[in-house]
Amino acid sequence: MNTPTLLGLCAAVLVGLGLYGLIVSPHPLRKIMAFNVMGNGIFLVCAVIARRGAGAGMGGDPVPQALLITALVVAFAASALAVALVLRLFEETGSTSLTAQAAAPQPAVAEGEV
Amino acid sequence: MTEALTLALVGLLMALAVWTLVARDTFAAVAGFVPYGLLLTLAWLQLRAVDVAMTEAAIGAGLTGVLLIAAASRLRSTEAPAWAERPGVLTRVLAAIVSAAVAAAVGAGVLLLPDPAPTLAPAVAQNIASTGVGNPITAVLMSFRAMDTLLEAIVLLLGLVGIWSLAPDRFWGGRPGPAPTEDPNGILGYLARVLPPIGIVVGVYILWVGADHPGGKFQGATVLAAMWLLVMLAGLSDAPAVDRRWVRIALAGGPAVFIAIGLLGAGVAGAFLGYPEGLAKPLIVVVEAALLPSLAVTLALLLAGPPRREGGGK
Amino acid sequence: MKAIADLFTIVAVVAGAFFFIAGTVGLLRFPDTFTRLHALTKADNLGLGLVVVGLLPQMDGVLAGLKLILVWLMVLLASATVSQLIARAVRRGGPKP
Amino acid sequence: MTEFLLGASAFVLLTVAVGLVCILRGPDDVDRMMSVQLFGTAGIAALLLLGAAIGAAAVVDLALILAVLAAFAAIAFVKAGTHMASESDEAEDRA
Repeated sequence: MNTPTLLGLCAAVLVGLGLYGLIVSPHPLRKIMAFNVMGNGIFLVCAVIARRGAGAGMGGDPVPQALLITALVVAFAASALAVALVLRLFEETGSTSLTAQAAAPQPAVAEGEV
Repeated sequence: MTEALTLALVGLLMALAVWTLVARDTFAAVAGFVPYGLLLTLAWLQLRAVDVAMTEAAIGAGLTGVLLIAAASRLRSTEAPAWAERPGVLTRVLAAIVSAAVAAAVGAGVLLLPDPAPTLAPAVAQNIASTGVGNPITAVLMSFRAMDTLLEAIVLLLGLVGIWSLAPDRFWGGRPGPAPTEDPNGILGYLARVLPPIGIVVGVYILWVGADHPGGKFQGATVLAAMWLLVMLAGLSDAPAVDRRWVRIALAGGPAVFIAIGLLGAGVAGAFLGYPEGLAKPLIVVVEAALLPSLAVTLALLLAGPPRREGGGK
Repeated sequence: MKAIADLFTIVAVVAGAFFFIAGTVGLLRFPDTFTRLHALTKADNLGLGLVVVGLLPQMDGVLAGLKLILVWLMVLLASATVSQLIARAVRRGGPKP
Repeated sequence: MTEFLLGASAFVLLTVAVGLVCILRGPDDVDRMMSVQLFGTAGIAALLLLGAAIGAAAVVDLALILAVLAAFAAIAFVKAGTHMASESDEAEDRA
């Protein structure tokens, strides 16, 4: 079994683990991390495909690799936004619970929130 | 031997991924996430995606770690209640079955990839001369798929707008983060004086070599953003109020230059983001140089979070 | 010449790997935070330093070698700062040692 | 030579990872942070060895980025810790 295949199977496991964590973790920060694990798995599959397309003197197909760079940066921006949302939820309600009864906020200072 | 290294990587990646899921303590899970990013960097390198490895090193192992560690520390008190909300056994079993099925499908997809693999590498190699740059990744990002890169820069801005709009009304347009409390002459202040000059050189250098070797604006901008954050963390300079004009100009400048050159292409070369014959490389360098400060400011402010203080005088 | 350079690399890298083992063992076996910090900062910097020295003959040019040394110096700076910060945070009565 | 460098890379990585996995279980966040720091240094070493093995000259630039950012996770940790200590005692509960 060669390196790209091994890492590709690892990527499959990461996708599964991330999905499981995303569903099961009750804490939103853990959900964000699980989502990142899942995303990394998908990126890894993409990089494996790029590696298999090596040719013309390049170590891998540069088009998927370039898209991966874009993907990593966007994933970071999305994580930052998600973390900011969780922190705001915490400031507002004193909890990070996503269940219905706990999520009724007491808007003490936040009228006109966007 | 390369298989041995790959096996070590795969084993550790999976161990750390499991750890981030099962650890009871969120901070412990986050602490596992930093080495996880580092291992991914090695995995990209094993797949010969050096440019991607650089981005992962800067963003995955650098900024994401800082983001999560800061958040985990502030959310410490919410952990016990969250743990009590854990779904029941049935949900977990079902989730495990679904996840295993998805993982199996992805795994099967990897094993059944077509052979010989489809590739655009020869097409890139054929046309790279027309862009004047030597690094195929940069050629793809800035020329063949320039639209993606432009939209990405704009997505980052939208993300930042999203974060800013989480600010309470009274802090609208104020400064992000807590007021600086660190002693500016402490050890952190020392690091924040010594490291940024070197870091800025490294960041600009990474942008500069990106034309012909692995590197580029995203990686360089991340390093610059980290240096600015270090200065802010050390209390040497306060975070700027987000309604400052220079902040707005710095944020929008890069994408604006990119769009302007794109429109120029629409007029001269017959396509939006098309480069006129012979001018491709200078224009690419101009766009990259304009994007570098914009991306650096955007990334730093993404990490700084929504405004939490009044923006007025010091 | 090549053989001598390769031998030098092997010796230095093996020595570096030894210090990484030492650092790990120290981290696992030493009794409190300050001694663990001591083990950590000595071992990993010597380990990386020896790996860097060992790889110098394998580099393409002088510039690559200088960058390699810069990497080591930056890690030294980071490591020195971090150990100070951690030691101070512990002494200030944060998480107990 | 290539084989040796690859083997050394895997060896360094595994050695430090064993420590990492032990320390991540706790008990203290400080220890977790220290093992993360050790892993960061070892990761740079493993990266340089792998880069030399596969002949990717750009790995030095990559290591440069990692070295510049090496202190950041720990700085974020210490900063967050001091803020917590001044705001409340919640940090003590689980430490």
